[in-house]
Amino acid sequence: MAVAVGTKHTTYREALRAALREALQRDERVFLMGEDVGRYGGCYAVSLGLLAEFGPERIRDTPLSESAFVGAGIGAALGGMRPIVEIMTVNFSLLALDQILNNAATILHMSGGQFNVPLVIRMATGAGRQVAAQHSHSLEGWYAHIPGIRVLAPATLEDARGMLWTALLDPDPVLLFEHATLYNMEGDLAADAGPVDIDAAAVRRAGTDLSLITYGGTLSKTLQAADELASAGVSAEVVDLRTLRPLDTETIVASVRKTHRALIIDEGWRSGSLAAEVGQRIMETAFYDLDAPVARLCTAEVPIPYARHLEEAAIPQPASIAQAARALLKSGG
Amino acid sequence: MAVAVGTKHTTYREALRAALREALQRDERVFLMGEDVGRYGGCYAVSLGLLAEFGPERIRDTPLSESAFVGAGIGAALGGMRPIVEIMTVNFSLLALDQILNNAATILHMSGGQFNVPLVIRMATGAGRQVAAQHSHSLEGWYAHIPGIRVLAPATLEDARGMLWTALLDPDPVLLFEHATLYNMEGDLAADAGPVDIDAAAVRRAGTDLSLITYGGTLSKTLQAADELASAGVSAEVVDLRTLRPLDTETIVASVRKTHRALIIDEGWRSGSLAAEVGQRIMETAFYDLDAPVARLCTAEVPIPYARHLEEAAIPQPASIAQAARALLKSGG
Amino acid sequence: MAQVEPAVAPVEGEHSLDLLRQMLRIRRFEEMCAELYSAGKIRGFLHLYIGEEAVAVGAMRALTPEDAVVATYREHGHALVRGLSAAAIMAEMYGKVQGCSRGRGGSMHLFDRATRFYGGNAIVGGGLPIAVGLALADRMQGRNRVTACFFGEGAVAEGVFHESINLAALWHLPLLLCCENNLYAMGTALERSESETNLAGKAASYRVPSRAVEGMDVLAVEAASKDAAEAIRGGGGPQFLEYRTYRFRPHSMFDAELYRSKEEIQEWKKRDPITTFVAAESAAGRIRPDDLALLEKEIAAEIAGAVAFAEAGSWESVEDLTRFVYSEREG
Amino acid sequence: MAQVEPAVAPVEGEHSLDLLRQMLRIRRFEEMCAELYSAGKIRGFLHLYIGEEAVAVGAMRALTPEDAVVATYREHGHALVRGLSAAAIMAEMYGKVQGCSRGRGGSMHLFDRATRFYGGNAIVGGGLPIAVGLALADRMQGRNRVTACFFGEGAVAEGVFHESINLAALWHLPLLLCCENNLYAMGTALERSESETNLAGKAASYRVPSRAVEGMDVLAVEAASKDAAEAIRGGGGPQFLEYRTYRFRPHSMFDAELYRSKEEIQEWKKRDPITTFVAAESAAGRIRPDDLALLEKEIAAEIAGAVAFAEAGSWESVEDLTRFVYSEREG
Ligand SMILES: Cc1ncc(C[n+]2csc(CCOP(=O)(O)OP(=O)(O)O)c2C)c(N)n1
Ligand SMILES: Cc1ncc(C[n+]2csc(CCOP(=O)(O)OP(=O)(O)O)c2C)c(N)n1
Ligand SMILES: [Mg+2]
Ligand SMILES: [Mg+2]
Repeated sequence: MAVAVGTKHTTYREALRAALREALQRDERVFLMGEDVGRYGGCYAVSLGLLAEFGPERIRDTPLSESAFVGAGIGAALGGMRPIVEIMTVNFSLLALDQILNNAATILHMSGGQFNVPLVIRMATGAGRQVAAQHSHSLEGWYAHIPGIRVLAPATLEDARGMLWTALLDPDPVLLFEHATLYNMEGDLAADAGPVDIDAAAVRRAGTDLSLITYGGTLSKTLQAADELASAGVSAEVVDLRTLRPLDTETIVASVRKTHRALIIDEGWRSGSLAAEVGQRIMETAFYDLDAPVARLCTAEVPIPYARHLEEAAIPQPASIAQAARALLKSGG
Repeated sequence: MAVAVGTKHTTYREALRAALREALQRDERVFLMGEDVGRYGGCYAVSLGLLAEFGPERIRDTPLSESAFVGAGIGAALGGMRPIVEIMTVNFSLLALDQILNNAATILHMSGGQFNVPLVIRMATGAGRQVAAQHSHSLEGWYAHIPGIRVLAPATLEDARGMLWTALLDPDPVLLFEHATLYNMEGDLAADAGPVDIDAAAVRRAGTDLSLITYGGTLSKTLQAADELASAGVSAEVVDLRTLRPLDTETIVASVRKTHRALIIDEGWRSGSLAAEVGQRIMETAFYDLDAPVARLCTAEVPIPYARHLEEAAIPQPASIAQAARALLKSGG
Repeated sequence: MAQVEPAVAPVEGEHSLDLLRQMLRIRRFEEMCAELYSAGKIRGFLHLYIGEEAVAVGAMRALTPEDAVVATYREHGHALVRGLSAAAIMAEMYGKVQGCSRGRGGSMHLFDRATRFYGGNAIVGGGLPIAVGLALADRMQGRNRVTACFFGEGAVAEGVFHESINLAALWHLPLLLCCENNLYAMGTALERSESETNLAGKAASYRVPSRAVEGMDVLAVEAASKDAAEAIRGGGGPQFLEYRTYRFRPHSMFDAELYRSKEEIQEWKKRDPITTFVAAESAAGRIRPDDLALLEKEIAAEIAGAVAFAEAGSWESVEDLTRFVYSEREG
Repeated sequence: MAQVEPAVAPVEGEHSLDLLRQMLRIRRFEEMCAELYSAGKIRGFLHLYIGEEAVAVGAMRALTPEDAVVATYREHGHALVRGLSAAAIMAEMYGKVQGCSRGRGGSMHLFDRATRFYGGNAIVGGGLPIAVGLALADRMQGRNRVTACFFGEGAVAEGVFHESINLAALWHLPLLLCCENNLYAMGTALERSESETNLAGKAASYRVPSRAVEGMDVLAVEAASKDAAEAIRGGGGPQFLEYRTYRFRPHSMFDAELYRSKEEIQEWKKRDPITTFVAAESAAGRIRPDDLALLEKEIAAEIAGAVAFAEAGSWESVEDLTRFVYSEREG
């Protein structure tokens, strides 16, 4: 990582845009394709301005045809391009899941190693904006189940800025999940911020009493909870998974070996959640280091409701995270 | 459950067909819809002969349009029918996943309880027939993640015969996963076999040394492994999950409390598997009863290859199950 | 003329007044929604139908209470005209338990069992196969009912449109496909979305009788929709109507409208379905000088009542969050 | 005439012999596959192309080595004609590591980088958007190449067909859509799958130049395919060809063929693309009496060699099971 040569105030959205611009400038094989990425400026305004800069061939608006334009991204990657396909949200990505699983993730192995698919797919995920049950899913855990792809969840300005280029250098499909509540996140970013590794989880806050393991949209909530716990004298370590597939088990387990207690916070539904995988891995790897069973705080198993108070009650919040952490500290020996 | 009044030799396929015939006879709102369920007789010959008996309106062949005919099943259910939709295999169900998740599973809650969807969807799942990477997925674990639906995995003749009618009595969507290697499974079935409960897991073999927890296509393999273990003096209990959502945690945990060791066998890919959920639940509920970390034996994280020896190596087998069981017995205190 | 008029006016006038009343109800209701959105009373996504009122108003007149309606996330107008109360809709947008979906759906997911209003679907094209299934259920149960499915022209690009219209045609189902062609899908103009922009022609390629209709003219919409519904009730199978209309407002409250010019919008506003209708009907004497004022008064009262109802409404208890994930069983 | 013939025969005769050779290679290769399936040497699903040979043989002649091919699970013929060796294909069906996909794909997933053969896709319609993307890549990189995508008529019902052909037309891509209409999708006859059974007409509704071609006549297929490919290379955008053909064998080895009559099959067999071609070309003197026997001998040897190669092949080591889930990086 570069040494900071001054910083500039920016947002998650701008960091993503800077990453897109850099990629389009560095490699002419790169192009962005998706619904309303061009004239509209992107449904979350991430690609705003790029059409004017790079033109309609490389900032390519598509019809509402998720299956075809994702599949076309696979074909274009096979044909030597470096497509970045934007799916507006993970909810709509289900329409393209056949292409992602049965083709993008499979062709390299099924062809005996002949055809790799250097495709990057970006999509928004998550709840928190009162857009109700068909626009609030957190299904990145499903994608983390698929062999043949890599799954990333940038939760910081650095990762929003840096993960894309590294993903484009990957010879295989990489999916980026951008939590929709993060686009307006502000902060300072090193002026020379650039590509980051996409292999390792990151300890965002060091602690000794328990490990809070999370990713994406719940990282900032978890850090808030850690602050709250700190003011009560509890030292919580916060681990940001960053890469949901392959999981960096080493970093996770190293933290748990230190704290002996782990709480996983995951905005996905509880049953069959990514949190279950992380918990099971901790048990498999560090069972005898645990002072208490690994705990989970996930989203209630309901379609996300529109009403604000119900939505807030459905998904993890700083208060519920802190509460679950305190309960975990009480449990076990 | 009825008392056996004699038995008859049958197959899993015939048991499913008998269940379909019973449903079509008992309730005229019931109809079967899917690709080649009629004239072809069903891609696995499950519905063979039903077209002649019930006619093309109720044994309804569809075009290759998974999204539309599954969605039409949802609409027909809303309209007062009791559709049974057959999707040839879980691999193709991805094309209909948007309809299943965003509509079938969601409309009741999202409409404030006004519109329930009494829909049954059947599909084949699993590997073991050398049909390679696009026809061998075990994705039922994904479906078990979805609130609003029930997920069943009949692994015995009784369940193949009995789960369908109970599913049809359910006011909400129920998915049935039939492992493709089971259709030819033979055995004796009570002549008066009928509907069975779809709430509880079943202990298929009682044991004291460890719990082997599985479902669907790997149940018989697991029972074989249990036999092998028995001949080596190991008493393995075998639990058949039967219902993948909602999971019957009670039965699972009761077994583990008795044996203090659990191995979960799951034909799904390891990361993000249903096995992870079962393991995490055991940890959450019975951590202090465990003599060793809960272990998993899952399918290798690869697209399933065609070559027989590679496919066999990729998925759980009696020998690998027994081996994992022995390793689990050695581990821990 | 002057002598004839009184004789005809009551009936004819009633009809005109009714069309106007419904269009105005939508317009004023949504103007209020926009205000309430700025005031933070309504949240999430809000898609306004303003400019397109003639479509929902004209099309709904072809339906009976037994018929079914499937709509999109831009469905306030359809819900209002179909018979959901402004109060129940407004309460829904407030997120109150008195809302038509208990406050769980919000603007995009209005549902109502009583009027067979099957939502409020926010996956583009997602309502189409459901409508096919509703029509199939009627056909299989021998009920002579029509299912009307509303969707935007953008949905035509989705594979599920293709699959659904083929299924409806193949099975000869009583389905009225109501395509609201407002020329844009968010910021994507039709010509950037379809190689063939004649949508009625596209639909005809499935052997579905299809027509393009002047969607800013409520009378034209009503007439075409009634013809189509009649043909369906006569056993003629599905029908497709392309209503040519225009969205006066941004796609949602987040849209900067970079993809179309102010001039284009102004041009279309000259064809405002309400003002043009008022002008024509007034000229024909079917709308009297004071009718409009009376209507406005009546509607303002209705909307004020709806807002009051929503304001007075209560939040669903958090304990009920998990209710209706599955049906509640007796015992 | 008699004098003229020798002069022309060499060239014309070569062309005819070549077409015949390719059709016979497919026929004999697949007859052998069927035997080997019964013998348990080939497993899984096996979809035979027998009866449809004229389509792959005629269509491939419109392509250059730089062009790309995307096919379905019924692709042995396409792979053979495209230039994959019978040995590599047979070894693949045996599951041997010497197979064109290392034995991992089997019959349904033949791949070959050298000939730009992108599989072997077993999800009906699944190859279409990939072909669109390959064509897009050529367009964006200024390469004048054609991508040919083969699919059955059953795939036309899938939403992805609709999305893909629209995208290709909208973006004017160099894509040759080769629809193999053999009248059935497994057991589902076209008229039970499509409200409009004129598939070329359907395709035209996307503004894609389309033609129905006599698919049992290899010369007609070749001519139509060359015309279409030429138009594409000329910058004319995508083209759609409906090849009318028939599958002589069951859908797969599990098919009881309850959905069609023996008579129907017999009727179609009278139009066998090979026997009819041999008859016509012999009458025209372009195929000589002993040509056929010589070809059969040559092909029998090729196939025997392929089987020997497959038999002698080795199994991929189980340690390599996880190779190529991800690309292998240097260092
Ligand atoms: C499958 C899917 N893709 C994308 C979206 C995001 N989206 C919501 S509305 C919309 C535009 C739809 O346009 P159209 O169908 O013409 O309806 P209109 O909004 O113009 O009434 C888009 C792209 C979605 N909701 N669903
Ligand atoms: C999406 C999907 N649905 C169903 C199947 C099962 N299936 C395999 S081949 C086939 C028939 C396809 O018919 P067609 O497209 O006409 O090709 P043909 O087999 O006649 O060459 C079906 C239904 C599949 N492979 N993929
Ligand atoms: Mg529109
Ligand atoms: Mg066919």
